[in-house]
Amino acid sequence: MDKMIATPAEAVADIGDNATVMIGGFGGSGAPVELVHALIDRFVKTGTPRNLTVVNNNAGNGHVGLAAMIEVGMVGKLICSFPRSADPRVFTQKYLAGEIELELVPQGTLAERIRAGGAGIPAFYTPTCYGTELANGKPTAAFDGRPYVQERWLKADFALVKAQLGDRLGNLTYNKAARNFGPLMCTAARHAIVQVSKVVPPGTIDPEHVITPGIFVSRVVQVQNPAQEELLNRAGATYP
Amino acid sequence: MDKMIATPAEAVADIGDNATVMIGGFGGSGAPVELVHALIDRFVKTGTPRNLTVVNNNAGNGHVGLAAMIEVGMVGKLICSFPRSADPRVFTQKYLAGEIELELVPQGTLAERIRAGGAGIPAFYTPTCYGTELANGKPTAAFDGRPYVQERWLKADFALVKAQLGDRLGNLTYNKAARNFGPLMCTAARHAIVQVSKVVPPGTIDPEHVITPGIFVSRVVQVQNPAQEELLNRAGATYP
Amino acid sequence: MTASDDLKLSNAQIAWRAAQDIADGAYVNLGIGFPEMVARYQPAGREVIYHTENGILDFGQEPPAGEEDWDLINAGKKAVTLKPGSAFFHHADSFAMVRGGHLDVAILGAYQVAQNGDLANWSVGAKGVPAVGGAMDLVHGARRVAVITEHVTKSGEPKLLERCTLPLTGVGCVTRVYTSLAVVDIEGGRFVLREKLPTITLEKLQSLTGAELVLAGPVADLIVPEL
Amino acid sequence: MTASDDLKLSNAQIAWRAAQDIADGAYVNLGIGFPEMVARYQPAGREVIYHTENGILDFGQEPPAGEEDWDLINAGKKAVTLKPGSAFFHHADSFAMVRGGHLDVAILGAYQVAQNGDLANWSVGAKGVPAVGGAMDLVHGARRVAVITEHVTKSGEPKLLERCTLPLTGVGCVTRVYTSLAVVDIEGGRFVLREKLPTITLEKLQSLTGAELVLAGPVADLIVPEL
Repeated sequence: MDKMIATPAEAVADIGDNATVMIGGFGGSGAPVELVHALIDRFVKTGTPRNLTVVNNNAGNGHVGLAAMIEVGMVGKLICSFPRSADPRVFTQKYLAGEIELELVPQGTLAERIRAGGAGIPAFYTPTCYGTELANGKPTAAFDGRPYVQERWLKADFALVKAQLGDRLGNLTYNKAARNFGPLMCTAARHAIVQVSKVVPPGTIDPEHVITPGIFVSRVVQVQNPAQEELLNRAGATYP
Repeated sequence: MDKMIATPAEAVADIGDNATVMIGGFGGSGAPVELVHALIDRFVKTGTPRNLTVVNNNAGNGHVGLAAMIEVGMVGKLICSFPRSADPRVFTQKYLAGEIELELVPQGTLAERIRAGGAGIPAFYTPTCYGTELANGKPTAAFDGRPYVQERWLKADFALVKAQLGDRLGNLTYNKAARNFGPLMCTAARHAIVQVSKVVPPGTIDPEHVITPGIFVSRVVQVQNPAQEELLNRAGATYP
Repeated sequence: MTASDDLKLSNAQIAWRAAQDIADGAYVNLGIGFPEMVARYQPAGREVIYHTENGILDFGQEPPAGEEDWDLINAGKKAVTLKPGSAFFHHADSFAMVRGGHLDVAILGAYQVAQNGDLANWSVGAKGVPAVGGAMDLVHGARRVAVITEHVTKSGEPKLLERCTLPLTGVGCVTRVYTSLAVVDIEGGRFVLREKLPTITLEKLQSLTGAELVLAGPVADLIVPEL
Repeated sequence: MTASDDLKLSNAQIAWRAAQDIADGAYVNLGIGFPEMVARYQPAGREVIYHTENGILDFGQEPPAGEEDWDLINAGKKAVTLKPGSAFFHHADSFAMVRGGHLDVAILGAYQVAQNGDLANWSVGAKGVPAVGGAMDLVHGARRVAVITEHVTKSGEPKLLERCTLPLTGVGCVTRVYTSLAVVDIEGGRFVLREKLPTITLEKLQSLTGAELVLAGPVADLIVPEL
């Protein structure tokens, strides 16, 4: 078994129109910039993939990464908790122009819905958002006298995730708080595509320290010295 | 903040009659033998705590640990998935005599119910046990055309857990497959009481390698060279 | 109707006051923005463990400029540092801490707070881009949910109300409000005044508040150092 | 009514046959007891990754006697070893792998299998102590749920039935049954015969089966080496 893919372009080559794509990261931390940019390259060249539904905590920042995906017009719908950033212009303009759909989800509910998708739990109850407009249309129920909202799992066709170490079996570690949504999204996507800073032989990662076991990962591509989205934005970078 | 407790006896001193106590371990692996025996000592000496509801994957083996708890008569009810073992006589006799109540829960549902208890999820849906007698009396619902059973969270007053390294803040690592239910039970109990093989200063455990963050832990007690339940049973040990 | 600046607490002073109520050994989440300031005023001798939704427990202050690690940030996306004993975890585990009732205190900002504990702090209505983040999780997770806020809006409207008029973040969740003028508890569906600036009269304070301030026991002077 | 021993496969041979269908790169869970035997007959050149519910991925065979680590066991509580690339995880993550559809194959034992895919393998009825373990989770998780079993009970009763009479483990979950006499797929609510021992007639096989064996395409000879 070898899940290694040579380049980001090959790793994302089969993501098709209308796919649901989870993209890891909390703001720039954990954002798989190279995978996202490879997908943008394909869209710019071929017009595909278009009308993607993207799941991310945020809505991109500046003009790189997810913001650039939105800017070139690949994204039809965004499922996120916090579509604000230091420079949220790209999403804001598309949203106010009615050119992109937004499903706003409380952050903990977003995380739990993704986990549920990966864990085979089609629905769960949470106190979060009960009595608010984000509960509109959702079933509610009381348990032990307290009211809760029913939330559904969230799954994806693909996940794009940034990790630190990876082996050919797909075992992963992450770097600090860049872990955030990565381990969850790997479980909830039919194909988890992971860029790692370094590929190591199986057994190098202590089995006690594996954060994402390989069973959740379909493809691993090495991207040494990956871009840090925050630094790209501070330098005023744009993509493509 | 210092969660260290000097002895197992002190660590379990306030577990009262009728309490719900989660006990870590899968069979003997991860069984917190010294904490359990400290609780038995108290019961033998004082008659308390009695009528405990115990949550464990199994029902004890031989005449030590959980089996010994059941044998001395402290346990009124057991919530478990697999009450069989190499030597299940203690539980079997009590159960067939109607002296102990059994709530049988599929293993993955047991794990998920405990996780839900710790994560503030009062109920969730699972395909597990749909159409079987273990679903009797439970609500069911269809999602995307497939039937599911609604399960409730499981919480406890106390958890008794065996870990490997621990610091005074309650950060923990585990040893190999002895991890099993420990991290979940720590989250679902009002007071998680943990025996560790070695106490280390905060910062010794790499923050990337912490399995149970201290927020889930109330008390840490060092038990160097803890007993391995499997070896006690192979030696024919009994307790008290 | 507005309280003039020399007759009210600065944001730093409100944060200082809120910090005094955080006990030694508490696990605390501070909302992004203004509430983050509370950590600066943690009383000496107390060990408080800060949680950030994006997956760190026990983080410390911001690093010196130029030494930021952008994979080591808080929920406000500001660079932070680690303390000995910190831990990383993924988002589902992080919100298990929140939703599961493991935090002792969450301190949040507010547009409006109602006397029944309802909080509105995420949306000012239909215009613009809505963004909620972790606020709706935090209000239903922490054992104690406190708000720090100006007592009135910039245009002088009360922020403590009989009922919120803006979209709710959570229902019946707030138990204490630290404002620029007072400390108010929410008990039994009413605002109970606990402390007020010595320089403001009860009548004046009531006139700046959109619901009855109940007196139930002594009202202490709200005394805060210059900061 | 029973098939004599020389006219049926041994448990090892049934396990061998099941092992041939496990593809290179598959993630597999083997039920405790008899199904664990499948791992012994993994064809050379294939890399198969075994999952055990108690929290290990990619474990290997049992260690030599005396070298057991009792914190390194499988779901059957037998000591195992690790392969390079293994991982530990807690029980909720382990059953997320199971329930979330991440396993390619689960191979379980059976008391009874029905032609609609129902499985009964956890309880023989009201007497004694019931025990379920992870079986009910496994049957609803793996992409392919296969059963290995004797074709008939010790007393000669069919185990492949129109409907199970024992308490169910799962509804409509089994897709292939490897027995001591045949390989049978479950398709469209019927048993479809794929392979049978060359030494048994179709009529005899049908007489040992509690539901119709449908022929849909060629029936291959079930040929298994001596083991």
